[in-house]
Amino acid sequence: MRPVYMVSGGITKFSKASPNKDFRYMVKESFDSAMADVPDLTLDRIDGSVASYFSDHFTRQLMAGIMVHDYLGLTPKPSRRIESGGATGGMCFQSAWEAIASGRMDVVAAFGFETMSHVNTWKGNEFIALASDTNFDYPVGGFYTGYYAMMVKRHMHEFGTTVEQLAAVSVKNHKNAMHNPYAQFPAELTIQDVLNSEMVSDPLKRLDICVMSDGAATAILASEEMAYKLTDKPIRITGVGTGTDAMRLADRPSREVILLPHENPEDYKNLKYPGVHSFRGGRVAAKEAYKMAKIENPLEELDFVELHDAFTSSEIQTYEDLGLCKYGDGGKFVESGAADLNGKVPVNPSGGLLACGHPVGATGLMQSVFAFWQLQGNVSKHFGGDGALQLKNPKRGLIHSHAGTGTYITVSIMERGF
Amino acid sequence: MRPVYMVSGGITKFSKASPNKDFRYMVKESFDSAMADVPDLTLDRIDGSVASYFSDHFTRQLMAGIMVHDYLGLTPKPSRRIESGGATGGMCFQSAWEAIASGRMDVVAAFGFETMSHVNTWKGNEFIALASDTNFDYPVGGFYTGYYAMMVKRHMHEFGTTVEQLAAVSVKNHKNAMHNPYAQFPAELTIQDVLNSEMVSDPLKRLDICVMSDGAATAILASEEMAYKLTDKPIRITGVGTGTDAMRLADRPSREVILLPHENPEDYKNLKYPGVHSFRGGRVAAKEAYKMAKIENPLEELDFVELHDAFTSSEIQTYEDLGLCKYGDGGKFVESGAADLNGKVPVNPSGGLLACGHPVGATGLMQSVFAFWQLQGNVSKHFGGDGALQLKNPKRGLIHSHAGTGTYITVSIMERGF
Amino acid sequence: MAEKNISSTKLEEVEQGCVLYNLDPIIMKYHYEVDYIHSYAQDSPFFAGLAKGELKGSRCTKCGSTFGTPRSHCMNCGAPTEWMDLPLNGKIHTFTTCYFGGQEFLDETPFTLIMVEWPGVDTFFLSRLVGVAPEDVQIGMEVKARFRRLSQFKPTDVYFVKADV
Amino acid sequence: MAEKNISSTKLEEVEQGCVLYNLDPIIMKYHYEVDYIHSYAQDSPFFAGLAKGELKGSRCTKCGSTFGTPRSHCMNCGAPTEWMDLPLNGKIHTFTTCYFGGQEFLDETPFTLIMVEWPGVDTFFLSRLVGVAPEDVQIGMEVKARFRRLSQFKPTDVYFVKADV
Ligand SMILES: [Zn+2]
Ligand SMILES: [Zn+2]
Repeated sequence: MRPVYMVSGGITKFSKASPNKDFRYMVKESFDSAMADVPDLTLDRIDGSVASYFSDHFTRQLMAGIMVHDYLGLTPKPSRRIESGGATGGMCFQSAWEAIASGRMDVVAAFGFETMSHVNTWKGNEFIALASDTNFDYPVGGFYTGYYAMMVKRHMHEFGTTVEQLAAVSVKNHKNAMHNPYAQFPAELTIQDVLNSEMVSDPLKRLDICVMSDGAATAILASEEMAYKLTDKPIRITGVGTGTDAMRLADRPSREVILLPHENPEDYKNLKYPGVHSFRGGRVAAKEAYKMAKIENPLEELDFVELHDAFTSSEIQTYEDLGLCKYGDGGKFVESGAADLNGKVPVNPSGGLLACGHPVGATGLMQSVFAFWQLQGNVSKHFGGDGALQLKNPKRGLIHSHAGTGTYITVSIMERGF
Repeated sequence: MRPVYMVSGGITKFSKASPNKDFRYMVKESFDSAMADVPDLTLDRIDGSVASYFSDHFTRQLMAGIMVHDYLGLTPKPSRRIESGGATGGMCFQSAWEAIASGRMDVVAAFGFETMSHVNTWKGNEFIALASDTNFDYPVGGFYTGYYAMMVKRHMHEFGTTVEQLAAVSVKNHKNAMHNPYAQFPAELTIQDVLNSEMVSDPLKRLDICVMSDGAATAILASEEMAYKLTDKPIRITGVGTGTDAMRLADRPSREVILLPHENPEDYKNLKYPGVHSFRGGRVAAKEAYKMAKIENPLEELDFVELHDAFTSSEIQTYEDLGLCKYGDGGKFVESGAADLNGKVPVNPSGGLLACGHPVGATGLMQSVFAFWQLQGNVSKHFGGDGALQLKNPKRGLIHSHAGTGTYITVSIMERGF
Repeated sequence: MAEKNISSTKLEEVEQGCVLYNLDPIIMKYHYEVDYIHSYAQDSPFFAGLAKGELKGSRCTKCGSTFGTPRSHCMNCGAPTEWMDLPLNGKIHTFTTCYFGGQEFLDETPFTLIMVEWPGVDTFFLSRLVGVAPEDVQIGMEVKARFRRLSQFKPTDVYFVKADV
Repeated sequence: MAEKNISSTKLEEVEQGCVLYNLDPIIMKYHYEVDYIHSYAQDSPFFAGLAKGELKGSRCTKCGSTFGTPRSHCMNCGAPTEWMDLPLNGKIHTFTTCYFGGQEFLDETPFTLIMVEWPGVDTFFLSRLVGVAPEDVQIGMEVKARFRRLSQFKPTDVYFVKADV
């Protein structure tokens, strides 16, 4: 497998609306900022691009991917669009990885965006719900928060997870974002603030749920030869993994837990898996990525994680899928402080989707950019001099992107290459 | 670069509407037919899939890709969706190629579909037109046939191409389809029939234009080791190439012709290129694919071509992009019979989009299946005993997929691996 | 096609369709409508069943897997399934009450969604629970199916109530 | 949020939204509507220009490329562009007359589309030609811009007629 590196990244500040810049311009901004960080990287050195956005509906434009590629001045080079629901950004990153690993290209720009401000929030929720089975699921409830609420209800029933534990995720992530100038919604919150926020879909409240955003992000990937030519701080992508699950929550099977190397079958003797309480696709994605990156015990071998916390519940469920703790122990994991900025494995040091926002097609790439800056050790430089979120000498991070109820999930491992 | 092979393919009969089978079921039918051709290929041997469909609008469903992957029984394995307008099928094929060439997967199912019958033809045309710039192009005319008509008008002006030459493409392709049981619209036509058909957008008439369809197709790709394990007639994919161009026709630049190895700059001394008369993306795609497949003179080294003839004009323009003849000579090329079933290089022996139909996400994969059967030499077996379209001992074929006005174009080269 | 006066050199002045919100930048309202012709295709018997007060799932003809929401092919082995009648009584596997929702369903809030489970059926069924206060819903609660009298050929033609009502 | 009688165990019977075309398979009409809030963002000055009878293109501040349809960044070198006034007279680079079209424009057929070219401008502009019979349109024909009196903030606020009209 040909080694693949990330050599630069850029993001726009995510915001509720961006009426002065359309999707093309927003991506261009993130792209230019990535290009500016690598002076030797000129337009002619880019071999192609991969575009990431979720929905024609949000964009009010079909084939928006080529319009951005065109706007960036990349025609007539190769490009293609990736769509995989909420995991679109992470999948775009892996598609760019494949383009290079296959030997076909040497430098690829992976860019993503979403402009969710063109419709009101409830219409936006309707669009997202149209990404559930329109024969069986959409007409019954048509609301993804409702689907996630049912999942965590079962998680609470199986494992005793509490609403306070959910709230702890919100508190942690919003607090981290206080030092991230790109974040849309930084906040100092208490558990009580979260519990007191408006109920959306029991047990998920306003502050358990990320908001809709406009935003864009770009990650530039390169082959080994080009990476070391372009930068003295390349970050190697040592593992990629993808998993999926049935579109309808109702169709999720009950089988045995898919085990990671450090786990034992006895840990899960009576657990029906995944049912609706866990994301099997996340476990499969982690397993593939860990194998490729030669990770045996993720908790010991990862220095930080940027994961898809569209809901506080998903973060807790994802700790378990990633093997940071046993299935069922996710609530206790966050409660213990293990996921804190100074914990055993900081999770969402950037503030995550909850605090940064979630412009769908950009989100997974935003994670790669934050992880990239962490590993390069220059968070402070990119955060206007505020280095509070810079971890001490991190060597290896994990990024995780996730589509509706875990239908598509990607995990990628990034490591210092210098 | 790790060698990649195609080991099987399947298609549904394309039709105007398929009310008894939804998109999931249609793909399943094409998938099962591909699986049935390779008895050793069981579900558990497939490592992942790539989904291809054009538009959420046609499907009335977002994230339809995962629903098919799920329906095929492929969860929790990796999957992702590719979208690149009319070239979506060809791009899906190349994404599956990358997944294997990168070393990440060994057997990948590339499947595609479109169900265009859920709206009337003019609404369908409107959807397709929403894949042109919705600020500047859609509101002025909103009609892709109009855009192609302007392109060929300029082609006629620059090179003297005639409406009779356009009609000759339609006659050839519809006639070939007489022996293709999968074709939606086989017909014995005369040049005069085409010229007499209703004018849609001057100079393009009804019979110059493909119809909308429901349909699905599946191509199964594998690594070298798996390919020879699964079949004794694997077909190697020796080249892949992609090119792009500006979304707005108005933005197409005027530069020098991008030359293929067998061409001379003197051939095109006074030609402004591509302007609106040619598809620069097609030339770039061909150039990359030829380089990878080590093709120096396509006319001499290709045994047949399946290309994206959504319009008769595109077929003529594409002869030139692919270097089958000089820029400007496309009209004469079809007139000479060189593209006939028994010509120098049969083009669209299957009948092409004009006669087979164009269910967008399936189309590029359908081409790969027809090319696969040609190269395996078993057209007759798949066409109900009618071997009229089987070429004599073809060694190497080209497939070509194309999005609106040439925004995305893919070229892939397939060769006998036995 | 309407006859047009093609020799007029003025484009008709029209006023429809332009609602301006803002000038710098220019922000406009853009309205879009689609009428779909949607076929339930292979799932049609399920919806026809609802109109007759029947709840249908699927059983794999090869491996015997059973599905609480119909699918014409088995997700475990890929073989075709056959229709099977589901019990009208089941249990709540999980639930939520939605106080908000997508625009289309906003005016139906609050509503309670449940996953129905049946012993011996491998997967679940998504439906609405009616007539139980949110604080009284529980995992494991026994529920029974009710059918709309006026079929709309939608999955909401069936809904569930507490079994002992 | 409307008050609901949550203790009722019957779902309201409603009749809206169900048009049935066929029963075997079940084929239904499904209507969908969206209202977009669309910003022309960086392209706004172009549309504001049309309302004032001006036609604006772009010029690259770095390499000098010129664009007959505006773009805020250069497609050749990636640098920002500045606005430039385009001549109101130009020539037809290519054209077609559409006798059919997407549903939204069907009742405007036949209409003639042209690409306008200007000497010294590197790219073109898509517009409609009005007042010339389809058989009389020619590549190279001189045309001039006209503007709607009632601006709709759409690219059709400008159209072209024969230059000597
Ligand atoms: Zn089975
Ligand atoms: Zn420039």
